[in-house]
Amino acid sequence: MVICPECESSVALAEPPKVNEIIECGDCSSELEVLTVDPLQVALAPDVEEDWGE
Amino acid sequence: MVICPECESSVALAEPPKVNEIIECGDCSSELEVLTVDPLQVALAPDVEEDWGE
Amino acid sequence: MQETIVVKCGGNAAVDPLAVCEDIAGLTRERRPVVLVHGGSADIEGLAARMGVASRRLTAPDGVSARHTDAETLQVVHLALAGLAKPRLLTALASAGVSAVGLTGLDGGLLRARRKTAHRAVVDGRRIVVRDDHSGRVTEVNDALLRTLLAAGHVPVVSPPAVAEDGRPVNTDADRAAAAVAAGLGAGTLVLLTGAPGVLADPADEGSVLPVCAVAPSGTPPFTGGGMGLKLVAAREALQGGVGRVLIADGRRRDPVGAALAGAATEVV
Amino acid sequence: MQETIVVKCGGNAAVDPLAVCEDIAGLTRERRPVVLVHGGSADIEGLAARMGVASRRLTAPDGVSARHTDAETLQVVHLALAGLAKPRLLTALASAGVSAVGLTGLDGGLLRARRKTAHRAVVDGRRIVVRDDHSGRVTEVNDALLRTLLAAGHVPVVSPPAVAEDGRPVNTDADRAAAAVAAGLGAGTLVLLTGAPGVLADPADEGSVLPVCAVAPSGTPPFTGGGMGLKLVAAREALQGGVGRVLIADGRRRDPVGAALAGAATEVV
Ligand SMILES: [Zn+2]
Ligand SMILES: [Zn+2]
Repeated sequence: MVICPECESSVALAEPPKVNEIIECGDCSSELEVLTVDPLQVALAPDVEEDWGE
Repeated sequence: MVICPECESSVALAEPPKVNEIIECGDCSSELEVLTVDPLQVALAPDVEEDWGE
Repeated sequence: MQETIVVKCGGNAAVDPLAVCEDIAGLTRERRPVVLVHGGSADIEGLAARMGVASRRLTAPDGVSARHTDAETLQVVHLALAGLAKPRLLTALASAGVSAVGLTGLDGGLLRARRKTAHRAVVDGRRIVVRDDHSGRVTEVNDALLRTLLAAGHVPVVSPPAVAEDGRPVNTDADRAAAAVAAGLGAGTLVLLTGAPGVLADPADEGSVLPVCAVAPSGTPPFTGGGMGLKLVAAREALQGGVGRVLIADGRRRDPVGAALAGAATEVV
Repeated sequence: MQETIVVKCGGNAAVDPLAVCEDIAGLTRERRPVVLVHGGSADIEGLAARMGVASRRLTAPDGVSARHTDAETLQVVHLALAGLAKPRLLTALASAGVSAVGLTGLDGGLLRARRKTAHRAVVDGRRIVVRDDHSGRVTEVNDALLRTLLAAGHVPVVSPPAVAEDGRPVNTDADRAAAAVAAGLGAGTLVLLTGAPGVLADPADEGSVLPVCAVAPSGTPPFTGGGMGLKLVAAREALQGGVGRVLIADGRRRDPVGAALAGAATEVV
């Protein structure tokens, strides 16, 4: 479990968590990126540009 | 044995002869290059430019 | 000076570079300024295999897969484009009597790009953020360098990589780079050569070439899938950048550029 | 326009390209036209090993050994110079604020060479004629292309290969290419950077640098063996081509070009 940096809810992760994995906060729908797994740290995932496969 | 194209003397070769090998005519000192070994053909070896290891 | 033509070839192994170079020679004899933009996916893949660099592809959340340009792949891309594809075109152009000058986006800051610092992919069913991708989108073209070379009678032969904000090289799509070059030069015509006779109404039927293909000003273009969707995006970017005419045409035939200019092509509007 | 400076670096892994590039940036800020010529033997050897291309050397009848540039080696040379060494220099120059444009001898016919169609070697004690060597000597420089780029404020970054009479690429010695470029431009100064503080009276003693080294107008230069003999041949060719001053200087130090211009060098006369 980690704390959503946006709304402070608890968010469950798949086991084992993976670096760079994206999880969604069930409460506020923020997308979070796993930055490190030991210790477990998350941050808001970066916005992604429109992308045509380049 | 081959015939020197410059002076028509007979020239002896090392055995077995090698393509691109250079031999010298004992009579006229021309340098001859082995072009083919079967049939055995020689021609005057090309002049070589001054060269500093380029 | 006459209207500039930008031709994009390569990437597709089916495109005959010699035929393209002969056509370009014909145009330069008429004093038309021409820029050739090229990719080289066959060279990239061949060299990667030879150097033992694994080709990695990533699948985006929408299912589209794209080359993952990690640091090692970027080096292979640079080697293959600057050291294999470009010399082959320069040699072909020279033998057709054209003075050609090869450039990548690094030369004189020719192609400046914004690096995609993060994008998304799906790996083993889990969504991840990819941060080691060395690719980006061209945001600026040093058209002054191209104009200098064109004015001196040379044909610039341009390819990725581009250079990012941090000064480091990044891979970029060659069709879209061609569009940016054409827009930067205010080119009259951009010809995108491909391994098909144009945009097909039915991808399985080469007889179904559309003479004209309209692309909406934004959003996913029609006929996506394969490389054509991206070509239409590039075409749209060129038109929005002020290029007079964008043609998608067959690079496999004789006289590929001449035929395209004469109408054997899909004009994107 | 101020007097042009041609700097040759690379080949020797000991030369620090970043320091060279910073010096060049300083010169361009003073509006001095500069051309950088480079080799890249470390890159060539590394890439050849990686691609599994055997480095072949030939021993000439006089005992001097030289790289045998067969077709496969020529491709590795082209790849390494255009795809590894050159982008590294372009990136370093750009980060020092210099607009640099990379060129090989193929660009605009920049370096035209006469291919050595045949030369001699000793293999297993027998003399042979070698005919598959893709190397040659620069006979002509397209200085107009260099002048166009210099006038537009760019630093041309030049390397082999050159282009032979038949339009195909050939490898050529980078020091002598630099001499030909300097002569073609009527350069004021040619600086040949190397992995020693200059020409040494005693090759084992770095303290024995000669301030001046006289080279006879023809024949084998003094201090042959290793790369220095060939550098002296290049220096002589530059002087005979009208270059004002030729300096052989230490590429390993900070401020390598500035120090050479200030006198820390061997001047060849
Ligand atoms: Zn939340
Ligand atoms: Zn004889």
